[in-house]
Amino acid sequence: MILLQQVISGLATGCLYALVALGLVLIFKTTEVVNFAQGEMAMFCTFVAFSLLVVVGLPYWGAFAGALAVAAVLGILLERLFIRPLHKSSLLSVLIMTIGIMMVINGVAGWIWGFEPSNFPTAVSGEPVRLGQLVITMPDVMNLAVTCVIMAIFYLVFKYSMVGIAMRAAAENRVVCRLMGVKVNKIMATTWAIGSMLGAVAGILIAPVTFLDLSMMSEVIIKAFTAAVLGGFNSLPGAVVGGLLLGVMENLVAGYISTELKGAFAFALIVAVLCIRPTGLLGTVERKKV
Amino acid sequence: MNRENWLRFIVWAAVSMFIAAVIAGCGAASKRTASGVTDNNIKIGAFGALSGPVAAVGVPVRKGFEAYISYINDQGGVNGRKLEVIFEDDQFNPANTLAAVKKLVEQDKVFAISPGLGTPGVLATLDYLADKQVPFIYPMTGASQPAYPLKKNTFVVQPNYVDEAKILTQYAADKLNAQKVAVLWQNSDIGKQGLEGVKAQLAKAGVQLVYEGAHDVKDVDFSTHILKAQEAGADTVILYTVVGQCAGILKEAKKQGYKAAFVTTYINSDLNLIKLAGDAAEGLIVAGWAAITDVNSPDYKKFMEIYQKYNNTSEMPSGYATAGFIAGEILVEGLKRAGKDLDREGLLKGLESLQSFNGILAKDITYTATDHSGVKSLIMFKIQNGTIVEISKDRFALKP
Amino acid sequence: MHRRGLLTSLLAAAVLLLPPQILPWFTDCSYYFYLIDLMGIFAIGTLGLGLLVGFAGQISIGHAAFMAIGAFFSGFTTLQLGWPFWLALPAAGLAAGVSGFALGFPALRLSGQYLAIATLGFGVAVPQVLVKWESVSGGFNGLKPLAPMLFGYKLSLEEDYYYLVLITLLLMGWLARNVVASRTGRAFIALRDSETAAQAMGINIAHYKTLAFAFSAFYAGIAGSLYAHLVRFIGATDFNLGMSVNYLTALVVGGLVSIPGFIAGAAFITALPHGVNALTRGLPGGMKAMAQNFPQVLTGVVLILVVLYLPQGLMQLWTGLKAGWAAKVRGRRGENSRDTARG
Amino acid sequence: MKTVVTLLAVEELTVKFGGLTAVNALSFAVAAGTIHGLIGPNGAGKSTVFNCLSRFYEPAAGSISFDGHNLLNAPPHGVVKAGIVRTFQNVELFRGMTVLENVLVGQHSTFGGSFFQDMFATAKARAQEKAKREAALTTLELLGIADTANAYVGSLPYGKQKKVEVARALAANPKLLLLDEPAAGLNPQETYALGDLIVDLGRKLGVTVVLVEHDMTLVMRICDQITVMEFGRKIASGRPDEIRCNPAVIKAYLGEGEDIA
Repeated sequence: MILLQQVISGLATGCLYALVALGLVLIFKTTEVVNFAQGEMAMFCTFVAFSLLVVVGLPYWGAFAGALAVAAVLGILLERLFIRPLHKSSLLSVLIMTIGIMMVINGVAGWIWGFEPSNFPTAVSGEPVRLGQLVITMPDVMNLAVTCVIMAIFYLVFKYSMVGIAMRAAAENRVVCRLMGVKVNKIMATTWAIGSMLGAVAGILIAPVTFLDLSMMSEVIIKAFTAAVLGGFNSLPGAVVGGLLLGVMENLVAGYISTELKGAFAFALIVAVLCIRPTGLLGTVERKKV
Repeated sequence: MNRENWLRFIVWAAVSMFIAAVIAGCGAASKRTASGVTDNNIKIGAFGALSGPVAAVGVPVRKGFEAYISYINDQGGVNGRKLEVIFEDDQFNPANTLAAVKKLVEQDKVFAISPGLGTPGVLATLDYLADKQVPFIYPMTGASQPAYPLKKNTFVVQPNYVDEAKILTQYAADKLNAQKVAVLWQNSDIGKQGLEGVKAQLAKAGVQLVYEGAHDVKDVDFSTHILKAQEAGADTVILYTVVGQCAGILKEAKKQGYKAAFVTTYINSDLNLIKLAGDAAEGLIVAGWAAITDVNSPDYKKFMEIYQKYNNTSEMPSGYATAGFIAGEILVEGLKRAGKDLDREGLLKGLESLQSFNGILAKDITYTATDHSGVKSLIMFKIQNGTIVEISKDRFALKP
Repeated sequence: MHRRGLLTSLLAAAVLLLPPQILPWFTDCSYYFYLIDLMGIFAIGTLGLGLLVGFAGQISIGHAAFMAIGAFFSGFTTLQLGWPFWLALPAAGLAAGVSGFALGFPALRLSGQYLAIATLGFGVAVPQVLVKWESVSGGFNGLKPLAPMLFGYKLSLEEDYYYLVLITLLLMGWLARNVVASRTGRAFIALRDSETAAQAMGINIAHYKTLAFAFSAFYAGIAGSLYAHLVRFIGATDFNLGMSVNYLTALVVGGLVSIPGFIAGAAFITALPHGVNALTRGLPGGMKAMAQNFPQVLTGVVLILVVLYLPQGLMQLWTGLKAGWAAKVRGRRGENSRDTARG
Repeated sequence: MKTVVTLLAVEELTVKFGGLTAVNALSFAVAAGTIHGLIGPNGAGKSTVFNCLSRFYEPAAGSISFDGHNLLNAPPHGVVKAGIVRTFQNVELFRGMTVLENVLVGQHSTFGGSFFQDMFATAKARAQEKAKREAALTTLELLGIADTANAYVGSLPYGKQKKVEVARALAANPKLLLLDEPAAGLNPQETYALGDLIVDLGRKLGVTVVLVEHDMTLVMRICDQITVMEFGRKIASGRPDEIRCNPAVIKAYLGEGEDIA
């Protein structure tokens, strides 16, 4: 029974990892950027949502929408101002760039919203669902639901919509895309907008649990990276699989081995997986032609 | 890289370093007053994390401390001297703390350090301050090193977590007639010492520890722990963690409908806990070592007034702010008692003369020449309809 | 050239060696020497990271972990096993080196983002394991290593420790320079620029990747040991990702492939927060909140600017200025000559 | 008619990528001291053969024996020691290094001494470094690009870069030199000069050459033997004059609309 409970709450947490990881992978796939700022971007947008709720007094979903809009703008701005100029430079310098962005966003957020944590309302409240000893809270259900919905949307968009196809193409080969008349820059911007919005959704779902403060994402983002690598950094389904897997695994390790070494075990798992599959569970290899 | 660059670099580095050092020389030479006291001014140094992840603690501490100091200055200061506070940010990194404290002591020539926030920073600077015989009032840590063995220059205020946990366990046994206790502890110095204290007291209190579970500093999922505590049939759960996670645990317990007595450390005697946990916090028993939680008491109103006036804000001060405030109270009291011709020896003597001193928030503070370990008794609070109320006026302590 | 070289090195020696002897006569400056010592120590770590990331092109985002290993190895052996510091220091380097070698193996199969995250995980895991391993690390109370003894003389003063750091730094810098200028260094760069071609030229990739990891970890270990005996308090959680990021920052600011750059970058990153705090001191209350995390924001901005405009790091500013100045001088000369010609 | 020593013998070589068979039961032999052309339309699998010879790809079947040894036992970095060095279709130079340093990397496998000798720059290590640098310079002179020794390869024109690659390969003083489309991107004059160079090198250094090339004029002019591939299969082999009038070959090329000189 405990096992099942742990699996379920593991899945709920895993969904949050998955959402952030999804954003990371999406951005990486199309723009080849390992985005360390993802977490702080999400944090920022969550604070925006909070201000809209508390200061402006919008209803929950209004604030939610507002935050998403801001997220999109933020994503586009960052891509345009800081990432696009680097499209030729090495993985390292891009990575460093995102670390720089991360520091700045975090600091600025501190200036705007201060350092003390505050409570963030949940989207849905109400009595938890009980199946025998099993307890599932509404927020957990919400997490699962949102993740599934987003996955579905992604699947459809990527499979059928023009934008999605263009994104996939851009991921494959930027130059050819340009020749084919795809507006690659536009695609890049869109990707960042979507990635940033995914982060915001995750942030808003996480905030009620971690409580809203500057470092709310600091741990989640690391987990998200782990999840992304676990699933394969260039595979969207991989991100989700990785996220859920990590969430569950952490809970089981905590439950049956040692809470203190949770992170260490997570790392061991990653190394193990990567040693067997260097590109993660669902990742694909790019063979360099010579 | 060829040899020429190499040499050029050495020169380049050396010159810049030399300049730095010379500036250092001048900088310090210009202000060589005797240990931070002039006829109308006393220089006080303080350190804590004002940026980085732990800023959420350091910033309110600073607000609380500086609010009280400005309040005193507006009343003419201490024995005609105004207090000047230099608060250094160490980002919770002991290497930075040591740098900051060295600067405060050697460059700024502060008279005393108060307060100093954060276990790593305190542990890294304790010996240095002892060597330099700089008074160190209120090292903000639950670690026991500052208190034992006695250091002539160091005055601990809040009880360390080991001692506190012993008291809490005893209290659970005596007043909540606990049989089976569970401890949910944060995987940090706080939790570790709390657990240690509980274990040490089990036998004396005649209770048994049926479950103990640790969570990481950033964990958000506590379902496992609640489940296991429930399974183990714990009737009392002692929480050794910080506000956010304490709230998370309480929510989880409510969610699973786990009925047990929840007891937690003074770290959580903080109105934010209610803000965060909402009705899940109802019935929680919180320890307090000072009158820092009963919002309706005149003392607290006075504190609020000062805090909000000097930070020109309307926000509710957090528990950390109260700690900063109390540091100010004790420091100032010590300075008062040290008298007009002030020196460090005098301050130490002054502090050692405190006999169950009661300030605005600081309560029952006693120091002697042989004991600088601060508060050893707790006030017990309960959370009822969204506020924290005292369970009884008299403080609870271990019988010797 | 040679005589100038000799002169400069003499001058350098004087400027490097004398201050700790002279300055204390005027003022109490151990704070500044403490900072300079820290700079030197982080410079050593950055040197190692530079060889790994800048030259061999292997990303490591968990480098502080190696420093932790060095620090705790040195702390444990000196405190618990009574080793002399002078044995513990190199041993700490080797211990870290071995762990770097070990990490090199998973690294063999990984590249780019996968390697980055794997090392990130390593950086997260090592402190956790150390904290849990209380018998070695002292848990959350950490260890309090002692100042090294030299022929019965205690190097507890920062001014004295400075010489230890300086000598180690110069030695490590010299070694790094030799490696970079050698066949090994070229193999590293070859790895970075094209693994395919490197292999085709007979470079054993596995060997050189693990070597790069081990060698740079060795540097971090030495830095860790020096750090432990300077600060004389080490807690496992202090060697966190923040520190690793600082290393990367120093590296980028120093320009990735310049040994003097590495050292300058480390000095810059160490000095930045203290400098900024000194400057923002005594701001009016309203601006305090700003001042608080200003160093962090500034560091971020510097990173962004460097990546955008200074691929060779801040040293590029320096060289750029020099070039510009030289050009100006030349320009002026030109004008003068024209004038004389006219007249 | 002197006796022919076979240096390289490829037997029944087969390479598969997933379902696709890139090279299908290919066999050919290269005699020591000759220049052997490996030609065929795009996608015929020429580069794949090279990648097998340099052990980047693992063949599904077949054997490669070089100088009497089974090459398939050697690791990718061991191929050079065995005596085979290659150049790349699209230049694979180390852009972070000067021309000279690139050539020095070519000599990598000829270096002796340990890492620690490098680290402490022992007299031995320094002497060796000096010697190798001189050797590298002579190689550069041989190719007539000594003047660019200290330039960064990125700053050189394409033709020069190709030469640097050849220099880097020769620096490892190989028995067998694999040239992957050396003339691609060169103008006719450059190509002609390159042709002479290759022949000349073959003679001077006694290097055997296998040449993958699209420029038929070049191939026909300098090769002693030619193997023609199409869709991973060998469709013809022989001396240039035989190949020139081989119907299968003509068909293959006319199919691609390329004409044979």
